[in-house]
Amino acid sequence: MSRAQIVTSPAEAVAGIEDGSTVLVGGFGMAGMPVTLIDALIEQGASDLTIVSNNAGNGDTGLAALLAAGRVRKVICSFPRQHDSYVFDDLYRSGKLELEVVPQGNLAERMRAAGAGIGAFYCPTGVGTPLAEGKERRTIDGRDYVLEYPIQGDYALIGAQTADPMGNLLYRKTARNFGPVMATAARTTIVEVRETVGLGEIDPEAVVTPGIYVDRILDLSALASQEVAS
Amino acid sequence: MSRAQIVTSPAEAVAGIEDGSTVLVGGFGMAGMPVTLIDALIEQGASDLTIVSNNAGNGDTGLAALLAAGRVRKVICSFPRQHDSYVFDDLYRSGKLELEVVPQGNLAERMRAAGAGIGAFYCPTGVGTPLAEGKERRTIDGRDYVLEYPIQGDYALIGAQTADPMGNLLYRKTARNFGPVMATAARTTIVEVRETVGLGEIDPEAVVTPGIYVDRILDLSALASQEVAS
Amino acid sequence: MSIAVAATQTLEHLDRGPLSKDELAALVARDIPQGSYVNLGIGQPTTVADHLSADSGVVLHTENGMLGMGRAAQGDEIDPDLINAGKVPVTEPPGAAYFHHADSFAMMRGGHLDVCVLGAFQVSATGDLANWHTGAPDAIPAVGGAMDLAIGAKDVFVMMTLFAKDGTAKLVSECTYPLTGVGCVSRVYTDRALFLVGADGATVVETFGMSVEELDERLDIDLRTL
Amino acid sequence: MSIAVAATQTLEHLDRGPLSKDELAALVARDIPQGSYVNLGIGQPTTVADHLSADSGVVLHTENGMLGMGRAAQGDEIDPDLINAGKVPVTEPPGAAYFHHADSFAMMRGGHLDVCVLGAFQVSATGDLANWHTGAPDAIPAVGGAMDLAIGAKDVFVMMTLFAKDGTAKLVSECTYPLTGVGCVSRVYTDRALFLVGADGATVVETFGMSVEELDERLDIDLRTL
Repeated sequence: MSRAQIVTSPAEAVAGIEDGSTVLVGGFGMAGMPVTLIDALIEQGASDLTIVSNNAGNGDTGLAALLAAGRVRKVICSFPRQHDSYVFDDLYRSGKLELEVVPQGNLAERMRAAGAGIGAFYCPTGVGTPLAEGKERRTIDGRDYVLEYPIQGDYALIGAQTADPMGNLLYRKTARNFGPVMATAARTTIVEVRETVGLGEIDPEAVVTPGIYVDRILDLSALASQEVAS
Repeated sequence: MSRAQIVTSPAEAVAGIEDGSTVLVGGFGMAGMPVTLIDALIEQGASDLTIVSNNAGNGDTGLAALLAAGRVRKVICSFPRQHDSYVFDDLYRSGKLELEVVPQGNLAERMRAAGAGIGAFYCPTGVGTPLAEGKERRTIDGRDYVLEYPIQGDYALIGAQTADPMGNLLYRKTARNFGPVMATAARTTIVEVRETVGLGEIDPEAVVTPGIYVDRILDLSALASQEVAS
Repeated sequence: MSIAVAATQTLEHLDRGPLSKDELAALVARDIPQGSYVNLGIGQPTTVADHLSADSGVVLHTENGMLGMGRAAQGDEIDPDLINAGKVPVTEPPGAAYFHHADSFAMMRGGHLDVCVLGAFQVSATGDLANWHTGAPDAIPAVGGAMDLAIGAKDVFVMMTLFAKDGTAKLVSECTYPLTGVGCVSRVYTDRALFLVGADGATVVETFGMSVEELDERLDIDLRTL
Repeated sequence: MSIAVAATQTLEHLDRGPLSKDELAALVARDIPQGSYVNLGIGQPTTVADHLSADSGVVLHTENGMLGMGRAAQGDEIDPDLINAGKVPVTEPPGAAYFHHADSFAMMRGGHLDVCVLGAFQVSATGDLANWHTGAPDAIPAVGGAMDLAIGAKDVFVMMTLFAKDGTAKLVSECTYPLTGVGCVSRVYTDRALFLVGADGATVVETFGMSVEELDERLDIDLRTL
């Protein structure tokens, strides 16, 4: 029923993503960025999307290309402005894109809350700053907090290193970043991995994302073999 | 300054635990139970303690012995009553011990909140039950939640499998349980491990508790060698 | 509730007596969809595992930090570091994963498990569950993971006898025992009948050695049929 | 603030000019206690690492999920999967640990880091920090981890020039730029002086090429000395 499914094409991986969906997109800079899945999403054509990601695209590829294609209604991120975020910058300045800026740790914790069934949490980050304006505030044990709500995704697109047939995932170095959190926070989690291994080949002690959080797996190495073969 | 310190005796491991401290004690049943550290705490003599642990002691050893020695003022746990929890049962029934029963997941999440700097969180567990009586309640997006506060420890006593000189920890199978959470939630975390390994011998991808959460490490295998030698 | 019922009409099995414990466990197992993530509560619910075929692809969760839990360990397999929520030694099949308690209960509370099977003292027609405390004034309260399990899974199945030893019904209009969770149960599997419960009340799906009419007489709730 | 100041009396170094960037980084490094867990913000704070000796035992945290981060990677060491918060490739020394973003920011927000070193546009005498936004109406807001870093560490050190290019002081009675955090900074390291800041206001610890009296004239805050 909910067991992870190994898909054989990028199109199959992103099939069914509806217009208006909230899509969590992994990666910090290029590390962990699910480039193949983002390209497939552009191809797939879903529009009016809310994208939740740390950044808002670089250059003309990946998220920037998705933005440039006019598919995104709103971006929720911590750091949209970068030296090459011109696609985002133009859309934002011309009022074609809604932006919610969230401190990076709150972005992670709000997705964690969604995945963990927490209704809201009092967070000390941003108290007294413009980003806390209009938010409920409370003093607990002498410290000030603002109330933060979960960010739940309809879909998560993430990159990982290794998957097994149970959907258990390993990541690699700092490419781990948002992946494990987003995997818990979306109704459907779609992962591109660099390799798949056999059952029992991942050490149960070392699993970072247990398979219960993974719905579809696209094996990039298998894809590369297909391309060579065709 | 705050780097983990390898101690050579159980007495050194628990040195300085003050009367009135809140002590988080790992383990689920006997799995992950820091038996040597608990025995050392009994020897050390600190009293008027608040103990936070899943259970409240079995038979006459470990936590039960600490309770029997009259050192504990209050127990915060999810499941005190067991077939052999007679020490706890007697003390509780005779009014010598305060008890706060917390659903197991709330126990874990409240300690996680303490470690993660979260001031409080809205939790769906226990809504409408006697354990939510007197707690603040809120409906968020149509679901009911109660407000839960962090449980911060002065000390955590936990068991783990392996430590390296940085204090990074690995656990073994379901003996992991509360250890990683308690390590984050205490001002001073004291760990008994079955083995220590050299720097670089733990895979950075597989670290469960990063060394920043570990203050004192007691190597049970070194202890056993000492005993053989003496 | 997210699992649909296959039956289109209430079935009365009147050619037989009540279900045995083993038959009840088999009935629950029958209704767990292939590939589900499932938590089996301690005690009787644990026996459901014996009726899940190897090719069911069902993955068991134990709240003390493991997904893909194996069967009870025997002989040399017993490892004190590898136990289930009932503190019984279990095995580690290939593909398992370990995690800590906060992650384990986040998995549960976050609604990621498909089915949780629990025992009960009482269940109300609207799905309230009482299974942690008899309410006896001298009882030492102990909740464990019961309240987390009750509210976590997409479907919470209760398995119990329909009547207590004194003959009183355990499926009730309102629980008299202290609650574990409100409106959280979706199905009640008993030796006498299988019920759907929830906001719309109780519906009989199947009976065993008892007619719907007899059930209606012995239960103090409005019963519907499919 | 948890790190004590060694100096018992305010020192005026009048026989020299202001600190160079390199000297400033060395000064910050001098004050980081042995074995501390430290996060160095992107930009100038990163250069503090060059002044931490190998035997300092300082462990670097990067908020994108690593403890025990190594120096900048060079040549063949460059691995796109191994970067710091500034997206610069770094190395993995023995004893490092990786974790995900929620765990990384829990580590920070939970107060487990000893020191965080940040740049700033402005700092107030009471420790308010402004370092994420100039307040320009057409600027695209982008906060990254700045607000998390500001409130997370036991000690937050700011390093900056004391005066902006137009000569206005950046240590102020009240920040005019949008805040990153309130009362979060404990020390301000500048080319002209080192200050303690906090609820009690600003105290001059050391000056470089400027007397306390001159500082007092150029800053619009009450200055105390040790």
